[in-house]
Amino acid sequence: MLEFLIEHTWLQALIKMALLILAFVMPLASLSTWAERRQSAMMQDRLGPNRAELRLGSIELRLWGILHFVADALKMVFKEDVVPARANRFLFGLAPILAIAPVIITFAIIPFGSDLCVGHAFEVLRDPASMCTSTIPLQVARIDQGFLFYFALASLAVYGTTLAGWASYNKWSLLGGLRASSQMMSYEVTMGLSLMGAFLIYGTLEPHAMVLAQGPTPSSWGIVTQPLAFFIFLTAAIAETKRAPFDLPEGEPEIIGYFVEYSGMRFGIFFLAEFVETIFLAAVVTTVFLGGWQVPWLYPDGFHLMGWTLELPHLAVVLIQLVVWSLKIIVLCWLQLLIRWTLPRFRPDQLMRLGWKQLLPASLINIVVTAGVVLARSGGR
Amino acid sequence: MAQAPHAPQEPTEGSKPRRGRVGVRVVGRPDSLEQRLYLPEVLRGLGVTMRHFFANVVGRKYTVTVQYPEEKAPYPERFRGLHRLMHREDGSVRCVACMLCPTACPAHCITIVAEDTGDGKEKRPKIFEIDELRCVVCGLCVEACPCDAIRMDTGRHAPAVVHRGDAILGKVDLLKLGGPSQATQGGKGATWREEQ
Amino acid sequence: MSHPSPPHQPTQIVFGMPTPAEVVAGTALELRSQPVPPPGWTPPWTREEDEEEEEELELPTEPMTVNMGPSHPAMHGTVRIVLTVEGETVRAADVQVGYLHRCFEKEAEAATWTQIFPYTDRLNYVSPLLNNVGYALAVEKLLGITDRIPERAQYIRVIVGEMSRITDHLTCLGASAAEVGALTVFFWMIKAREWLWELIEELTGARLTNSYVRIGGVAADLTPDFAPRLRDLIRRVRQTLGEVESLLVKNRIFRDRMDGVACFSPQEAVAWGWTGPCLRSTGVPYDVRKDHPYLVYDRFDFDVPVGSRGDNYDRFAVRMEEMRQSMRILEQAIEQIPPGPVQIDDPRISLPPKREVYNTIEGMINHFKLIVDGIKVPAGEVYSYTEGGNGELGFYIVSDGTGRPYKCRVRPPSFILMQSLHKLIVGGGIADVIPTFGMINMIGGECDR
Amino acid sequence: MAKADLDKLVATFPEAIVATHSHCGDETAVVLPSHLSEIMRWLKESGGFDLLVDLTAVDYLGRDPRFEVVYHLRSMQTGNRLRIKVQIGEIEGGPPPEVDSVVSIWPAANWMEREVWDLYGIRFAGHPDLRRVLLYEEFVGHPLRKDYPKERRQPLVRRENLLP
Repeated sequence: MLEFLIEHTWLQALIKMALLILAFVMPLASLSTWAERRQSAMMQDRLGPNRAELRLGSIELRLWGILHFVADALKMVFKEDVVPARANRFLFGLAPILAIAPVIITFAIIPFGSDLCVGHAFEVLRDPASMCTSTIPLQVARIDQGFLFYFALASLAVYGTTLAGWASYNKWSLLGGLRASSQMMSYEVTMGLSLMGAFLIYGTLEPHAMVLAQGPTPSSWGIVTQPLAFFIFLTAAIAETKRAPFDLPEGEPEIIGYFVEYSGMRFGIFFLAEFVETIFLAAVVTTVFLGGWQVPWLYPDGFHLMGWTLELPHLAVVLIQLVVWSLKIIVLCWLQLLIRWTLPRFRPDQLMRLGWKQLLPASLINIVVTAGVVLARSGGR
Repeated sequence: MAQAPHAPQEPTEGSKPRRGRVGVRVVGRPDSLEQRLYLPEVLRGLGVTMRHFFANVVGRKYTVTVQYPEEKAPYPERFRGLHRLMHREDGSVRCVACMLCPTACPAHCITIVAEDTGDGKEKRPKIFEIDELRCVVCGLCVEACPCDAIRMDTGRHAPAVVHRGDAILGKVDLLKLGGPSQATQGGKGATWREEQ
Repeated sequence: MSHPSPPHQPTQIVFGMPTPAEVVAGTALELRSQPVPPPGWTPPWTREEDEEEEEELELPTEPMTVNMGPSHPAMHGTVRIVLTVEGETVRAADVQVGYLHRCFEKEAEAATWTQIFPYTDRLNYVSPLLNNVGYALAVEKLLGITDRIPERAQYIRVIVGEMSRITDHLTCLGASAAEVGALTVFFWMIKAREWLWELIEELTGARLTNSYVRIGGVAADLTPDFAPRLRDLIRRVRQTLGEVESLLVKNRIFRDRMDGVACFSPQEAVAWGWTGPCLRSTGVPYDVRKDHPYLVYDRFDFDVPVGSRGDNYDRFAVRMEEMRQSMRILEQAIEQIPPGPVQIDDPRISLPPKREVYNTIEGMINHFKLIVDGIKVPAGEVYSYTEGGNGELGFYIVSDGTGRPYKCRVRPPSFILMQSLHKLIVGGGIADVIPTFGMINMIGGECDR
Repeated sequence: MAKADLDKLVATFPEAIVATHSHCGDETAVVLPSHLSEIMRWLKESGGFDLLVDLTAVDYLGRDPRFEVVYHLRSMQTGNRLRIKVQIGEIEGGPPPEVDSVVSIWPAANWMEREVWDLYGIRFAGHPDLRRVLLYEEFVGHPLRKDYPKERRQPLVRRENLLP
C-alpha cells in the first residue's frame, strides 16, 4: 500500500491535498468564523455567540458556542439565493468560485511537516540523508518556483471580487469591485518585493527548502533575519485578504461592499474565502518567517538544547512538528483577528499612499540591504 | 472637586454662591514621529485590546453582557412598566372613572367608560382599556390619578403580542396585575413621589 | 429666565488633550499655552501639492449618481444623500431630510404644556433630558418663575443634563468610530453609555424616554445612593475614555482619516448658523452655558473646549473633551447640591402632593384643575435657549393664555448643521462622507421633528 | 446691551418699525416686510448680528395680517440677541404670501426658509432652492397652518422619478 503510494505521486498529492483542505483548512476556516465573533466579543467586553448547543438526550454540549459555525453554515445553505434581475447570471455565479479556488489551490505549496521517512517511523533518525530511501513529503506539490506559483495564483483572486462587483448590477458593489482591484494590484507588488530579501537569504523560492534553510534554531528564522520584511509582508498580505483595517472593498458603512447583492451560500463562499485567505496568509508567514514546521531545537533525532538531548522516534518528531505548525498558524490567525478588531479602516487614498509611498520603498531598501549583506557574507562571489 | 487649581474658594454657607471659572481650552492635536510611523501606536492599541481580551477570557473582568432569559437585570424601583389597576380591600377597583388619566395621557391610549356603582355615591369604570401599543410610558397617568388606582410599577415590559388587539389591556387584565393599594383615604400615599 | 450678558473674559488656557490622570490631578492646566485663533483666521488647510498634480494625471471619469440612504448602513436615523461621484470623489451632494418627521409642533399645539414633555424626549433621543430641561426652562421663562425654581431642582437639572450630554457624545463618537471601522471603540463607548442610562433609569424610571423634568422642577428627587453611584460611574467612564483615546487619538490611521477632512472656517460656521461642538471645533468659543449661563451653570468651574482647524478631528476631540468637562461639572454639582424641595411651591404650576390629593378637598380640586385645564401660561412669546447635545437648543413659544401652547417651535441644532453638510462633503471622497456625517451628529428625531 | 441695539435699530429705520417690545427680556422689533432685506443687511453688517439663530413663522389665523415670520439673531461679538418679526397678510385665493429671503445675508436661512415654506406656505423671494424640506414634494397643503386639520391623512403617492 505505502509502496504504491510512494510510486504514484499524483495519488499521494491528491490524498494530501484532500487531507490538508478537508481536515485542516476548512475546519479551521469554519472555526475562525466563530472565533472572529467570540474573540471580538471578548475584546469588546461582550460575550458573543455562546448559545449554540447540541442536545443528545440529557447531555447538552455547549462548548462555548463553537457549534455556531454549524448553525451558520446551515443558515447559509438554506437561505434563498437571490440573483438581481439585471445581473449577469454567469459571472455572478462564477465570481465566488474565482474568489475561493485560487487560495485553496495555493495551499499545495505549503509544507506542513518534514518528510515522512517510510520504514523508519519508529526509529530514531540519526542520519536522515543516508537512512531514508523512500519518503513521503508532507507538502502537496514541491515545485521549484514555489512562491512564484503563489504570486501568480493570488493575483487571480482579484477577478473574483472585481467580477462580483461588476456582475451584480449595483453601483455600490461596482465601487467595491473597483476598490478591490486597485488595492490588490497595488499591494501585490509590495508583497512580492518584501519576500525578495528572504529569497536572497534562503537562496531558494521553494517553500520546503526555505523551511530547511531556517533550521530549528529560532535565531536563524526569517523574523530575526528579515524583521522589516516581516512587517511589510504582514501588512501587505493583510491588505490582500481585504480584511480590516484594509477592508475598503467591503467598507460596510461606506459602500457596503462588492458582495452587497450576494445572499445565501454564494455570500457564504465569499465569507469563507476571506477566512481561508487569512489561514493561507498565516501559513505563508509561518513558512517564510517563523520557520515553517520547524520546532525550536528539535532536530530529526530529537531535542538538542545546550548539551541536553532528548531522543525521539521519527514519527513523534514529525507529529510534534505538525502540531507546532498548526499552533503557529492558529496564533497568527488570532493575531489577524486582533488586528482586525482594533484598527480603524483606511481611506482609499491613504491606502495607496501607504502602499506605494511607504511600503514599496521600504521593501526596496530591504532588498538592497539584504543583498549587500548576503554579498558581503559570501565574500563577494 | 478634584480640580484643586480651579477651586480657590469653597462654597461657603449663607453667603452668595461662588461663581465658577469658565475657561476656554483648545483641544490638542498630538503629533509625533512615533505616531507617524504607524507601528508603535498600532502595537500599543493592540496591547490595549489584548489586555481586554485576556482579562475577559480568563476572568470575564470587563464583560458587561447580561444573558437575558437566564439572567435579568434588576428593574429599579421607579421603573415604569406595564400598567396595573389597584383594588380596595374588598377587591373592587379603586378607579372612580374621574377621567383624569385619559386627559393627562399625551398618547390618548386610555379609554374609560363610566358606570354607577349603585350606591348613589361613586362611579366606577365599566370599561377601562389601555392600548399598550399607543402608550409612550411617560407616567403622566400615574401622576394624574387622584386615588392611586393606576400604577406602572409592575416591573414588567409590555409583552410582545401576535395581534394588535391583544395589546389592549382591559380592566380584568389590569386588575390581575394589581394589588391592594395602600393609599387608603387618610393614609399615606404609596408612591415614591411621596417620600421627598 | 434672564440671561445675563457675559460678564467675564474667558481665561484663554490652551493645552493638549490631557490624560484622565492629569484631569484628576489638576495638572492639565500647566501645559503649554497658545492663543485662541483670532477672528478672521482661516484654517491652514491646503491640499498637498502632489495631490493636485495627481489629479491632472488622472483619466477623465464619468459622473455617477448614487443614493446614500435613506436606508444605508451608515445613516443613523434616516436621511438621504444623493451623491454625484466621479470615481471616489464626490462632485455634488443633495442632502434630503424629513424621513422622521412626525409633526412635533402640530402635536404640541394640541397638547397641554405638561404633555409636551414626552414629545421632547423624542427630539434628540440620545440626550432626552437636555430637551426636557430646555423646554421646561422656556415655559418657566414665559411664566416668569425662572428665579423661583428651587435650587435643588436646578442642580438636579444640571446633573441629568450633563449626564445626557455625555451619553449624547458617547453615542456620536462611538458610532463614528464604528463607521471608520473601529468597532471595538463603539462597544466600549456604548458600554459606558449603558452605565449612565442605568443610573438615569433608576432616577427617572426610563432609560430613554425619561419625561422627568416638569414645569417648575423635576418629577422626583434623587435616589438616596445617587451621589456615590455617580462618582463611581464617572471614574469608570473616565477609564473607558482613556482607553478609547489610546486606541484612536494617536493612531495614524484614524488621524489621517479625520485630520484636515471637512474643514470649516469660523466665519463660514457662523454664517451657516452652526452652534455647539461643531462651531467650537472651528475655534469659536460659544457655549450657551458659558455665554448666557442658565440654571446654576455660573457656579461651576469648567472649560469650553475649542478646536483649531475646524476639521473632523477637532469635532471629535472637542466632544471628547466636553465629556470630561461634563464630568467635572457633575462632580461639582453633586458636591454642591443643597437639600430642599424639587418642585416649585406654587399651586398654579406644580401638582399638589399626593397626600393632599387623597385627603383634602382643596388638594383634590387643585389637582383636577391642573390636569384638566393644564398650567395657564400668560399670553406672550418667548425664546429660550440652552446648550443641547449638538448646539443651541432653542424653544420659541407663543402662548395665547390658554392651557395649551399656541406655537411651540424648537430650534433643532442638527437640522441647521445638516444644511451645510453638502459644503463639507463635496470635493472629498465617498469614504469621507461617513465620518463627516457622523461628526455632524445628525439625530433624526431632532432634525426632522 | 441688547436694548441699545434695539434703540439703534429704531433710530436708524424709524419708518420701518411697526412695534417693539422687550417681553421677558427678549428684545423684539416688528418691521415692515418692504424694509426687511435692508434692515437685515444693516443688522448683519452694522449691527454685528452675524448669527441667524432661528427662523420660523407663526400663523395667527383670523388676524390681519395673518402670518408672522420670526427671526432670532445673535451677535457673536457682544452676545446680544434680537428678535425681528415681519407680518404678512394673505390674499384670499391669491398667491401664497411672500417675504424677502435672507439667504444671501445668512446662508443659515436656507433650510429654515424651506421649512417655513414647507409647513406654513410662506414663500421667500430670492431663495435659491425653495423646495419642501421635511415633507415630500407631493404633500398637499401646509400642515402648521392653523386651518390644517391635525387628523387629516395624506398617504404618500408615488412619483415616477425619484431623482431631483
